[in-house]
Amino acid sequence: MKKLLNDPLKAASELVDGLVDYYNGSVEQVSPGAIALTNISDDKVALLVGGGTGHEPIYHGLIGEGMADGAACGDIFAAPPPNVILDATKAVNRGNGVLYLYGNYSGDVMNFKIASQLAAAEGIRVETVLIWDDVASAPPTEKEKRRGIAGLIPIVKLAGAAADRAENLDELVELVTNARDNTRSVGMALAPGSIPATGKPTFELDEDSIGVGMGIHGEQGVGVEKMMSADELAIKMVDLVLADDLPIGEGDEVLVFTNSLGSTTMMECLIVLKKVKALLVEKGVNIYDVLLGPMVTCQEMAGISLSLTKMNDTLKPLWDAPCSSLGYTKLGK
Amino acid sequence: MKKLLNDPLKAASELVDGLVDYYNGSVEQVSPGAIALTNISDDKVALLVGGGTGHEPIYHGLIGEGMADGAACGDIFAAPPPNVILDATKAVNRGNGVLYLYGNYSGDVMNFKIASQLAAAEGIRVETVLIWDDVASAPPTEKEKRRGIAGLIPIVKLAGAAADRAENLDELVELVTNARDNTRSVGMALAPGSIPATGKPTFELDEDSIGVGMGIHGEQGVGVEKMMSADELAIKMVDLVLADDLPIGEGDEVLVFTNSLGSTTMMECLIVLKKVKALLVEKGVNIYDVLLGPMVTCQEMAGISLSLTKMNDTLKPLWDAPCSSLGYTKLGK
Amino acid sequence: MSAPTLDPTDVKQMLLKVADVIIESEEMLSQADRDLGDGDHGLGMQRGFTAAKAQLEGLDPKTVAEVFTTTGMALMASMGGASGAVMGMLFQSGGAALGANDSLDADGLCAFLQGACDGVTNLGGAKPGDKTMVDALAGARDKAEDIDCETVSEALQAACDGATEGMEATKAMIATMGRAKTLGEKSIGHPDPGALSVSIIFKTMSDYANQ
Amino acid sequence: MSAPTLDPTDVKQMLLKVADVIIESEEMLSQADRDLGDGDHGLGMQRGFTAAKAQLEGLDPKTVAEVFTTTGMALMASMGGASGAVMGMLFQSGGAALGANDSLDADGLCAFLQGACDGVTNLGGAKPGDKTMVDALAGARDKAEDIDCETVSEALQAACDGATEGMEATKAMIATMGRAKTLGEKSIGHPDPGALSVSIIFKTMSDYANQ
Ligand SMILES: Nc1ncnc2c1ncn2[C@@H]1O[C@H](COP(=O)(O)OP(=O)(O)O)[C@@H](O)[C@H]1O
Ligand SMILES: Nc1ncnc2c1ncn2[C@@H]1O[C@H](COP(=O)(O)OP(=O)(O)O)[C@@H](O)[C@H]1O
Ligand SMILES: [Mg+2]
Ligand SMILES: [Mg+2]
Ligand SMILES: [Mg+2]
Ligand SMILES: [Mg+2]
Repeated sequence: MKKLLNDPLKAASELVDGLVDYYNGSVEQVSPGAIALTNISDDKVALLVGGGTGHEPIYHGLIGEGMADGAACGDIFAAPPPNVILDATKAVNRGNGVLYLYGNYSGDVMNFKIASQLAAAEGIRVETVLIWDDVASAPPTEKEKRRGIAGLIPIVKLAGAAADRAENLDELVELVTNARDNTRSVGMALAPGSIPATGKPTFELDEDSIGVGMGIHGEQGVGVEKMMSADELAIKMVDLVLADDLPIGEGDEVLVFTNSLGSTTMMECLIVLKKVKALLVEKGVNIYDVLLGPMVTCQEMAGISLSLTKMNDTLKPLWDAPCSSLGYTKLGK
Repeated sequence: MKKLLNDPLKAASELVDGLVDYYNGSVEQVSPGAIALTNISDDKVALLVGGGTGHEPIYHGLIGEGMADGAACGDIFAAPPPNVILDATKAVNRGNGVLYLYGNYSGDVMNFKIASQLAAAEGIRVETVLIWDDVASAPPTEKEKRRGIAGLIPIVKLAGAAADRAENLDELVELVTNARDNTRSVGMALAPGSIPATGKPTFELDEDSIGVGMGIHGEQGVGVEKMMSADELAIKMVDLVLADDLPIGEGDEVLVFTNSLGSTTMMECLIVLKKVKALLVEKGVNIYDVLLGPMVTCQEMAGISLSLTKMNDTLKPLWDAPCSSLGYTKLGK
Repeated sequence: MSAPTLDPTDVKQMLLKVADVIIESEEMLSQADRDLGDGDHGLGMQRGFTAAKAQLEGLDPKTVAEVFTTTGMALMASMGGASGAVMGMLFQSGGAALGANDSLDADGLCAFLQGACDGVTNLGGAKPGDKTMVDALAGARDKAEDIDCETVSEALQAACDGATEGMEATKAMIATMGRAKTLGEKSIGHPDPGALSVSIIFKTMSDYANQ
Repeated sequence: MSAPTLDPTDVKQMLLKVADVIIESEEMLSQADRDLGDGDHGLGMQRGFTAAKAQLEGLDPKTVAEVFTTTGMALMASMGGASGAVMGMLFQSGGAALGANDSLDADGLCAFLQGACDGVTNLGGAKPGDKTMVDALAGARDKAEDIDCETVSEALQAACDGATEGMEATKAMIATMGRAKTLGEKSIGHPDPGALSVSIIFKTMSDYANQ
């Protein structure tokens, strides 16, 4: 596995430096791994994201205008330590509190939990919304056991717009919870990515198998099946998402997102999208907007995920607002 | 090689269908492979791009607001036939002529040449600007032999903004030529992509080698070298671009674009960007803006390219204009 | 049969035969393009001649030219790629050089070959020696002109020999044209895929006329 | 030596030894995490104990607690990941339970272990049987409490035995916690990497006190 690295053990810190370079003045690194926008307005309720690196453009590539205000970056695939989260929290806080928004993984939950205690001790009000969109990771009755996967793109985008409008932290929590609760995803793994430090694969999967519902690090899903066609896979993903507890049917409007886990090409995402759209339209579901591409990745992992966000009158104006970031940019409607 | 396909021989046509689905109403397919925006204004000088599919998001993923008006899509890695180009030409033409803007590959040049004769026969005025940014493909004295690679992203973006402003086709040609002549790129290949129809690799390269200046299909560059670190590779790319005939130095302003050829991760692009930026800043070059990610790809090919566009007073307002497309979106400044 | 001339229906049958042989050669042509290029030449030719076959089958030709230009248009419209343009042009400009003749004789074949060469050269700028299909096509033209043929069958045999020699000669050349054809020295030893196609086309035509 | 108590400097030396052994075990711990998780556990522990070592080396400890909490803070701040939180918490809450004592005796170790268990369980919600480091940690606590030890050396030996048993027991369990730990049945047969780390930590502490 050839990788463009200098010191594999410094990959995380170098990529965060590079990210600050990418933002070319609009982002600063307040301490190693803690980054924040430079122009957060004084009355803002702040939005902080974070998690392990190596999944670019998430999470830290989602900061920007109309997106998150800052991010706490961990090592490769590892949750950021509490002090990094605290530093980022202080950098984005404008006295109106900070919302922590991140994927539901035990490492992240524990580190953010400690950080919120530290923040509280410094008089900063912090609330948390966990992203748990992966329907294949636990039954609907146990949402708090579900992983956060590609749904975090629409959720962070909606949250970013919400943070620009919210009067206070409670209102922001409510808006973001609305976005989170209306988003469902499922992923299909075709081949592992590699661990930058060692070059070893992140998991194992037979050459003729697909991990149905498998997580982005290779976590167990709902089963392993034989390799299938793009259409069959689209059917399976739509079925799994629509079978969940969020009713999506005739007349409903959804955001559709076909995410590449890394090396799966846009060509393949487009072919899958074609079938997904046909299936939804057949059911009378309206497509409000479409997202596509490698946004929630695990190095050069092959695979795809489908996320649906059911729109409502609260979410629509949030979605229609412009935003800009490395990971996702959209013009206003 | 697992790929999400239905019929490998229909990949191109299915992906174009999926692309129209992605655009969700703002793009139509006027005949197989010929796509156009649905809301081109009546007085517009039109911009048409095109080329083989399989390199998504280029070329057809670059249509949209402030970008190209339409695209002619060929089969996988194959230039579109003249009739597809003609159909797309007719769909975008508003009576003010059409600019063809595409990469300098003999298949594309020949098919677009025939199409422009057919268009002329139907009374449509067509002009052409060839993209030939790859400094490793021929000496500066033989630009017309150079390939078009990742530089086409900034060039098409600038051209899209120019097409919104140009009074006539001649003015558009002049603006786009300005963008093209101020853009230089070089690519580094690490591993081949695969041909969707056969699953075979697009070229061969030793496990410990890098193709320096190699083209996106594996075309010969300036040599094959031993695998190197991200920093060494960044130095090599900056040296190759700065050694070319476009003077870039102290006080100049550039767009910097680190493009992934497919499976090379954003992590790696960021690490390379960090060094590229340091090298440019050291030379007193100012970074006007940064682009990063997989935009000119060849399936899951591994590798990276660097493109620099030297800004001037004509190009700056074009760059600062907002644009939206699958491949590249930016808010206005 | 060793026909002195071919009427439009013969030419149609001959080109249908060419289509079949090219379609069968997909794997071989793709392999040749894998050695030198991006590996899709056989697929493109297969796509083109499948389309050409469909067009030809429905055609009731009055002139010889019509059969060639119909083939050329079908290739041009369906193939794409470098070869779509050059193969389409070969048959279109070759056909256009034949006027309204209702039979193909030895002189007609020479006119076809000259027209084809001019059209392709004009379009793509490749000259003999550049390691393209032009080497095979110009080889066919030169040989058919050199030998003073009496019958179209003889002329086709000469064109076949010339195309084969031209194709063989590409093995020793360094590629300078085409999308993925810049392997430089590494291209030596492999025939150009487009030249291989042209040699198969004329071999099949000659076999048809001389069967 | 088979010390009845350890003074702050002994504890510092003991933890420096722990740091060295953990750093040396990087490959083994990463392999364990490759079998069950995302393969980075050894790297995280190495990073954490390298940071802890640097902090400890500069420390002139007045209390035993200080040595443990310094270690805990260093792990917490440098590691990240699930293990950064739980390993950091182990040493921090364990240390916090020791008050201002200037020596560590058998009772102190039991208090440390109880504090560590409470802190980690509170933070991450894992209970014994979930196939995490809690199995090893609770094993250490239970064994050290069960046996009525007179000296800290004996207590550390008991903690080591209990941690090892707890770690061994994780092999038969199905993982339910942690990032990449949802292999289900497939996780059977492999020890939990965090439990492995905890067993190494107490084994090294026991070896130090009983050398
Ligand atoms: N400029 C040119 N003139 C004549 N023939 C050309 C030219 N460029 C390419 N060719 C022919 O096209 C062939 C390649 O065709 P093909 O593989 O189908 O297209 P592509 O190169 O677009 O993949 C080459 O083998 C060569 O014979
Ligand atoms: N909720 C939890 N409570 C206690 N220990 C946990 C918990 N979650 C994970 N762990 C421990 O963390 C270890 C994994 O650590 P590591 O691989 O470094 O972190 P990550 O899982 O973030 O990659 C597991 O082996 C387990 O012992
Ligand atoms: Mg991890
Ligand atoms: Mg091709
Ligand atoms: Mg080819
Ligand atoms: Mg781990």
